[in-house]
Amino acid sequence: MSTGHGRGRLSNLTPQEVVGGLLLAGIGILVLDLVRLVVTGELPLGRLWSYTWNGIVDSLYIGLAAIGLSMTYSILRFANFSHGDLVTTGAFSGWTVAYLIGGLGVADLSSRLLLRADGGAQPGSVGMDVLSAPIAILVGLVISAIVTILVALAIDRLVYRRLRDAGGIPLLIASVGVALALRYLIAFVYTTDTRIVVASPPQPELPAAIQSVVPMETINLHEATLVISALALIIGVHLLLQYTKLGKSMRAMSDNKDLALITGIPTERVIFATWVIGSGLAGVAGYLIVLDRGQITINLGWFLLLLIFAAVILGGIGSIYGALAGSLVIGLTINLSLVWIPADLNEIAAFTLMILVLIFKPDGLFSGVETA
Amino acid sequence: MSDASETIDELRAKVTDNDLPQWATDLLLIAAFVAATFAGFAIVGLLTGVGLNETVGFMRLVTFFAAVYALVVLALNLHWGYTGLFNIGVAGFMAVGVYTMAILTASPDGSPAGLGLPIPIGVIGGMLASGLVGLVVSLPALRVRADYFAIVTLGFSEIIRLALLSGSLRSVEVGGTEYGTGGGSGISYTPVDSVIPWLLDVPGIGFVGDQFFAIGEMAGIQSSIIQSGLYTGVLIAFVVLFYLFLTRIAYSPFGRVLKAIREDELAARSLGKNTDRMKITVFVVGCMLMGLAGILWMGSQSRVNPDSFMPIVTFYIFVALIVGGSGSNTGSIVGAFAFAAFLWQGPRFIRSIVRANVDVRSPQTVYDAFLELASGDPLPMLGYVIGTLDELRFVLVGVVLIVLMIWKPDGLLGHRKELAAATDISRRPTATDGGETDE
Amino acid sequence: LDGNGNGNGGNGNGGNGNGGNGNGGSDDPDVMVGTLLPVTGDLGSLGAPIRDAAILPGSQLEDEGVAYEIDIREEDTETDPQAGISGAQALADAGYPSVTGAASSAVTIAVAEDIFFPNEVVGISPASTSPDITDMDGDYLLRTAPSDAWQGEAMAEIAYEEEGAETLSTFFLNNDYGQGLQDTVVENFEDLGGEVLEEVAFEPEQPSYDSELQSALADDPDLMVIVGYPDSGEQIFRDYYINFDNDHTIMVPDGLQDNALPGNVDNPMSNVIGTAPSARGPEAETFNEMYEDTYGDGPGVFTGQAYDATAIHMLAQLRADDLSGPAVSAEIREVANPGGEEIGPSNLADGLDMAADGEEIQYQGASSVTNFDENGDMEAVTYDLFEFDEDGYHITETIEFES
Amino acid sequence: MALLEVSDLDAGYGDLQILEGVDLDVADGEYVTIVGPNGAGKSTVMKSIFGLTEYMGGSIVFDDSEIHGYRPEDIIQTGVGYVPQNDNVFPSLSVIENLEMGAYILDEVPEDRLATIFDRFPILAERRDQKAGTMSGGQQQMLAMGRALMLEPDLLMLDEPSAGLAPDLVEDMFDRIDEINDDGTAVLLVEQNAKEALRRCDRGYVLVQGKNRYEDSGDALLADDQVRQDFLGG
Amino acid sequence: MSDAETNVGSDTVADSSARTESAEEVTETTGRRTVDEPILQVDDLVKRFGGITAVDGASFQVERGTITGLIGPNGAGKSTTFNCITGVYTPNEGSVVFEGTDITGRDPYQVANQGLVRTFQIARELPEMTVLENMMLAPKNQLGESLWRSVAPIARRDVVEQEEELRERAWEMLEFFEIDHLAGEYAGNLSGGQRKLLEMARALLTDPEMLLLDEPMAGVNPSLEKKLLSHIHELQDQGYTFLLVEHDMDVIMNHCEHVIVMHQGTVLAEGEAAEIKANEEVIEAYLGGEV
Ligand SMILES: Nc1ncnc2c1ncn2[C@@H]1O[C@H](COP(=O)(O)OP(=O)(O)OP(=O)(O)O)[C@@H](O)[C@H]1O
Ligand SMILES: Nc1ncnc2c1ncn2[C@@H]1O[C@H](COP(=O)(O)OP(=O)(O)OP(=O)(O)O)[C@@H](O)[C@H]1O
Ligand SMILES: [Mg+2]
Ligand SMILES: [Mg+2]
Repeated sequence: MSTGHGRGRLSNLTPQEVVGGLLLAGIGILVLDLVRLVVTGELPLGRLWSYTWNGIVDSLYIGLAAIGLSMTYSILRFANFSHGDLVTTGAFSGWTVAYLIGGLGVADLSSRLLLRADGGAQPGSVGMDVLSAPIAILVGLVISAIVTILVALAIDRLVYRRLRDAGGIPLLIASVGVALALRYLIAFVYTTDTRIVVASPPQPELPAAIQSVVPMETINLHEATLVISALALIIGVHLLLQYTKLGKSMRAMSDNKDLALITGIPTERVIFATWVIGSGLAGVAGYLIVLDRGQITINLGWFLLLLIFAAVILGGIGSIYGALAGSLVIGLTINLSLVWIPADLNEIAAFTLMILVLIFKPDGLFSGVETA
Repeated sequence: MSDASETIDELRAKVTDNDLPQWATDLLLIAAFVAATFAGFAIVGLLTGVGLNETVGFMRLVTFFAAVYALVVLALNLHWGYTGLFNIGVAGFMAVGVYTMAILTASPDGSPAGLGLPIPIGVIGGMLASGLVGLVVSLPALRVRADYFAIVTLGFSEIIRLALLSGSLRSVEVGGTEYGTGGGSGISYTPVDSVIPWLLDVPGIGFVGDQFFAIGEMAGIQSSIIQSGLYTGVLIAFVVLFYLFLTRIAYSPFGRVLKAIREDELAARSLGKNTDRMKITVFVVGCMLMGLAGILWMGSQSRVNPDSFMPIVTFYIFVALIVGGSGSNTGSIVGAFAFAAFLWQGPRFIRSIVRANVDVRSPQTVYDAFLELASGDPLPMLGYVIGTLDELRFVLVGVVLIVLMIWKPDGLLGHRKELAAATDISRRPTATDGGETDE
Repeated sequence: LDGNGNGNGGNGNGGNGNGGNGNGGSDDPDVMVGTLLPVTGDLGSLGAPIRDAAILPGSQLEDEGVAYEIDIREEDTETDPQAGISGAQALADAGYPSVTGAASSAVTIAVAEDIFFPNEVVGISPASTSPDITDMDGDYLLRTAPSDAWQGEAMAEIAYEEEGAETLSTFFLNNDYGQGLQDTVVENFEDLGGEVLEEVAFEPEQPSYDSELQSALADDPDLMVIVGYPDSGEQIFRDYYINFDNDHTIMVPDGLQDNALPGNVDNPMSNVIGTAPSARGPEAETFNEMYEDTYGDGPGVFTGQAYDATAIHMLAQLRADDLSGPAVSAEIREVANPGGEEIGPSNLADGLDMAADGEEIQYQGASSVTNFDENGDMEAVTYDLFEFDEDGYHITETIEFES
Repeated sequence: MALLEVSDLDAGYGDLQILEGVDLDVADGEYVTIVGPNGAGKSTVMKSIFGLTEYMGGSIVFDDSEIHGYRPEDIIQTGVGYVPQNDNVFPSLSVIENLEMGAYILDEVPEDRLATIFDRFPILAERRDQKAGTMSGGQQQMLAMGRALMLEPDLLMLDEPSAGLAPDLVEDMFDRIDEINDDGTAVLLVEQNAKEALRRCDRGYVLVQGKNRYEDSGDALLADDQVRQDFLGG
Repeated sequence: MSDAETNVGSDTVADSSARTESAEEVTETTGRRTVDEPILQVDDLVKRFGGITAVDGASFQVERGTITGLIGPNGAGKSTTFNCITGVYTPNEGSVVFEGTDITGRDPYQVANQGLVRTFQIARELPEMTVLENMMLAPKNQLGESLWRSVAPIARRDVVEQEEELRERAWEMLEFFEIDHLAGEYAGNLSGGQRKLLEMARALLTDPEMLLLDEPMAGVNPSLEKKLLSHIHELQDQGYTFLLVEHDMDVIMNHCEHVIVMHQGTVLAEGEAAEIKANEEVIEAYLGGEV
């Protein structure tokens, strides 16, 4: 495929600059309007805070998934359309284990094993919240990562390894095949029903000290779990890539795989590590999303995928910090846009922003910033 | 799948023995492939007791889907197969065509209301709107890097779908009438296949149509099948038109530049080709064809809603294109047919066979099915599998994609040498042909 | 979980004594009814019991050993118009003149326009309540479910008079059912003198409804009406209980009458009340027992209506003695509307014989007396008023309507 | 005693055989050059030693062990450094990171070697934090060589290090190679700049169409009229 | 934009013999024109990438009908200059005048249509198209490059007719380069040297006035190199003009009438090959101690 690349014509700077200028002007106007709305009291501060908080929560799980997508994108050199279904895999496997443990002796084996495919084992009766079943939920979290990693490695062995040198498009198409097969195998076992698997989150009151800083009275413990786990993982990945040879060898591999090979970098081991980190984070993301939303469905990851792609592209492919920044932009956009537009248009706002940014900066916001 | 590919190879060997022009051998190839497949289905269906009407109805449905897929796949082949534009927003362009047609033809008293224009105007309007949206999309999309192009087109198609779905555009009051997209419930309109009864009233055509009904009645085939079969016939006529149009493009200097853009755009530019303009032209033309294909597809229903344009639809079309082999119009049609017959409707036919022979009832969950299986009764498991066939079908599609990519990335028709020129350039003309040049 | 071919083979049915049925062939069925109901999708959890009820007359008569070859074939609409149309097409192609279905109004309308009307197939919907259906061809599209024109009125009255609400917001599914019902609620509530603050539509099966709920509740209405189906409803109520104080009165229609709802939401939902067409026909008891004997669980919403629809199809077909849509259509009101021997679930087998002999009968069903007006709507209905607690819903009151 | 001994090597790409029975050896500390026309298989020989081609027969013995079938990282471990013909630096890594990659298989970056390399190529020390991709062609060649030297290999294989360099840089490059060889590292060099290479080396091979054609000391090859005529452009 | 496609006075369907005649005409009449009017005139060209100034005020001209060499150290800005001339990059400053027309900042296709055609350092063949398809792509003003003409029933007849003529010209050109036996082969299957030949043949089929060749001899073995050079001289005799970038001093010194030396983005020296060889500055900057 050779679309539009290699043109290198820079005479088209002008329309780009125009779009860029308009974009910046637009953002400026929106910020001013936001200030006006807050000052005039049309937008209560509490509402603004809740949009922002939701934006941060959304960007964290998008970010977890985006790191992995960005890594496989730059190291294996293809847009992995099955990444969303790794997210789904993590959600189903993790919660199955959480149910198996948490519902021991409370509910039927079949309801627990199939995550309520038969409608039994209602989340409240099984006690699926972080206070009633902390161990079960923690084990589920770990298992979601492990199972997703195993699934991703198996897929790599069966499919992607045979296509290592085939180029981006055949790999992309194969990944669509993987996405379909994986998602509907999950559906075969768990059915296509959307269902709630998490009990109501405990919402204790926040200590007064915190209440004086943020306009929140109670804290949703499930959201808090999500935020803390996600931040911990992101920092962990950062440290791992910054202070081990792994980060550098990943960058080396994304630069030039053959050279990496003759430099003595064990490329297959780097690919292995890429899948482990990328799919592990994706699996955990899926698990945490369900913890926050309560609802599980086989389309969980697939519907999220375009947002994840938008985040990765906004940030510039290959840079995990870019991917995180892109996730923040996307997360905040879909929530803060609610100040001006109805909720059913917020994803349109995110995609439009992605396209505008690409016109303005065709390599993404943070191109040139490196992986780790 | 490999069976199908062997069959195709054999068929090709048979039909290319003689000295017909390539398009003729290609048509023979397609016809032979379709006939062989249908004969297979008929034999299997009747032997296993599926029943005449169900078998014929199934074939009608396969033909319908093969035709509508062929239309979109041919359009996509222009984008991707020839020009290398990895457009994964096909569903969005179809949506624009269908919705425009719907708004133009819907009754002015409906809710949401339409303009009540005649169907042909709706069809043309829908095509123009798809082309226009294609033009708007092409301007930013052709500017970005290759792998971003795909995501941008996908993003656009989602923007279109979400906008159609949104409550904000559900109904817009203009001069006391509620126009709009109808949100999630969609919009109803005069279906395109209402031309069939009208056609049947035209004396000559009506007579031919009556013969079909008469034959159907004699054979004991439901008139509903004949009725919808006639519309499928119209679709096939459109497939032929698309094919001729696109084949002309393929065998022309224009098609040659498109191929060059796919292979190396800078090289083409450096040879003096205005590739930007041609890319925009071909993108817009492809989008118009996608719009038309969408209209003919959804147009056989009287209502459309945004759920018909989920991104997955685009991927089905890609699967069909890849199965046939991208870059070849003949391959596109073969791929569309193979997709419709084997991947899309085939599993449902298997369900009919099983239902006709075994009394299976699906247990509620796979767990129950396993329990019964463990206790020695395989029927519930069979029931569960048959019951979840729609899901398993996607697994099949996925596996076929993977297998094709690994073992046969060029699709069923393989890597064909279709030379892009308006004249035969496979051999040097003999000296007498070359007489017009003064050597 | 797709529809399952049941009774297709029809092995156990033995004798075809009455050759009266022009088809003659020994294996040709005397009764052919298709069911077109959602077993998956948004309505899947409500649809499966409805489907079970719709095929119940078949297995009941088979058990009773009637002398007719009965062919009931199931198709799943997946709560999706597209899938519904292909299911209906398959039924029409296979020659079924009668269809029990569909359930969701959106699917029913699409299927009727694209398949029932052009192919002259008689459809009786057991669960579609959209007022829009009233205006469609009453010969080929009828329903044993009542129009929401009444339910909207009932809800508005209860909200304004019994609950004393002066302001109201609606939160409704973005499809025919949601839009249709919310329009009549709003109209009636305003006629009564109440004020409607917000009308917010929502999409099915979204990951979160926080922001939509925010805008619906922005002006703090006295009461909120939520119109939807359980799959989305679970998430809506979950989000509601997490993010809002549960001090609003919420009112729901039949679509959310689901015993599993409070458990799935993990909240007793004690601030939620609802209305639903009741299934208090003359033979409701018989039906309920029969249903429970066959399937173990108690019947659910619209199950009685589904049983009645299939039974009426059967009677009409035998009375018409012709398995063609127009012939069946002409007999529907003959067997259902007043006049003649009363037939119900308890004596359905006798009813078949009487119908085949052309005698005057009137079917009096499980859900109601099933009298169709010229639009194909019920002439009279009753509504149940229900409340939720942690175990599900329980009925508190019944209201009657007559056109 | 030869350090590297390739005998009767057959190798190629896919089904396509390029090398037919190639023999070649390099003694400890020796400086050996391979010349030959385009497509003769010179690069293929080097890639085959590193196991990057389709092996079809023959043996490759390094330091008394048969290394055919080793993974690249193990071959590096046994003491072979390799600078390929094209694309031989990691463009988005800095100079220092490129060098660190050279020592990937060690647990720690050997600071003393780094210092030696900086001594030899001062420009690398000066530009230690510059992205390799933004260095000039000549600087990139030095960096590539430096990376290969990080493990102090016993044998350094260089594939056309002077290609694409301007004439003054070519001279410089040859001087560096001499220095490395003088420090005791054996060098196997492929060059299109054949005259210069043969002038400086101990021994040379002429490879034609995947087969050995001539083998002799560098000066002798230079003096051979036939060789001059056919391969050195007269 | 589209109007710019019409090019200056070149007859599309002129076959190569006609070409020879017109070329002779040019040589006859240009005895005068070569002096006052160079075919290509580059003035004060500047091209910056971020902080790097790749080309820094380069000026030179190329005379009609000559073979001119462009040499210089790595990073001197030779390829960038080529890219600025052919429209791949837009120069920040300066102008490029070709045949009396200012072509600064034009798009590559416009430049090519003016009669200034280039080849690439790494051959850019179109791999999944046959050699003959590659060739047939090249000619300018093909009627069939308009969509409607290719499709419309009657208009297509002209297209077919023109295609037959083009096919003949393409065959002749392939014969000239002795690769006609490869006509049906996919270009991607050619050897490196054959690709170079194909690219040059293809460029010639556009009927250019002048060819820019970027390292045409790099990686080409000596016997093929000899053949290519003799082709280039033959074409020069037909009236074509050549500007070539080359690191091989033998080629530059023995085959170029005129040599331009670039250094750090500017023109360091210019003149006859022998003069350049003796120029101290050039030796210092480029040739090193050698030669
Ligand atoms: N990856 C590959 N796949 C297939 N054939 C290849 C590949 N690499 C090289 N070849 C072929 O192998 C032969 C030898 O190539 P090689 O690179 O070894 O030549 P060389 O002697 O190094 O030439 P040069 O002096 O041009 O670098 C050539 O005919 C080349 O086309
Ligand atoms: N796209 C670009 N972005 C940034 N810098 C560039 C770009 N292209 C070229 N340069 C820089 O401009 C300078 C001139 O490069 P150019 O390719 O023109 O050199 P050259 O004379 O062709 O050298 P060589 O003989 O090595 O090919 C170099 O320093 C190069 O790094
Ligand atoms: Mg080489
Ligand atoms: Mg260069």
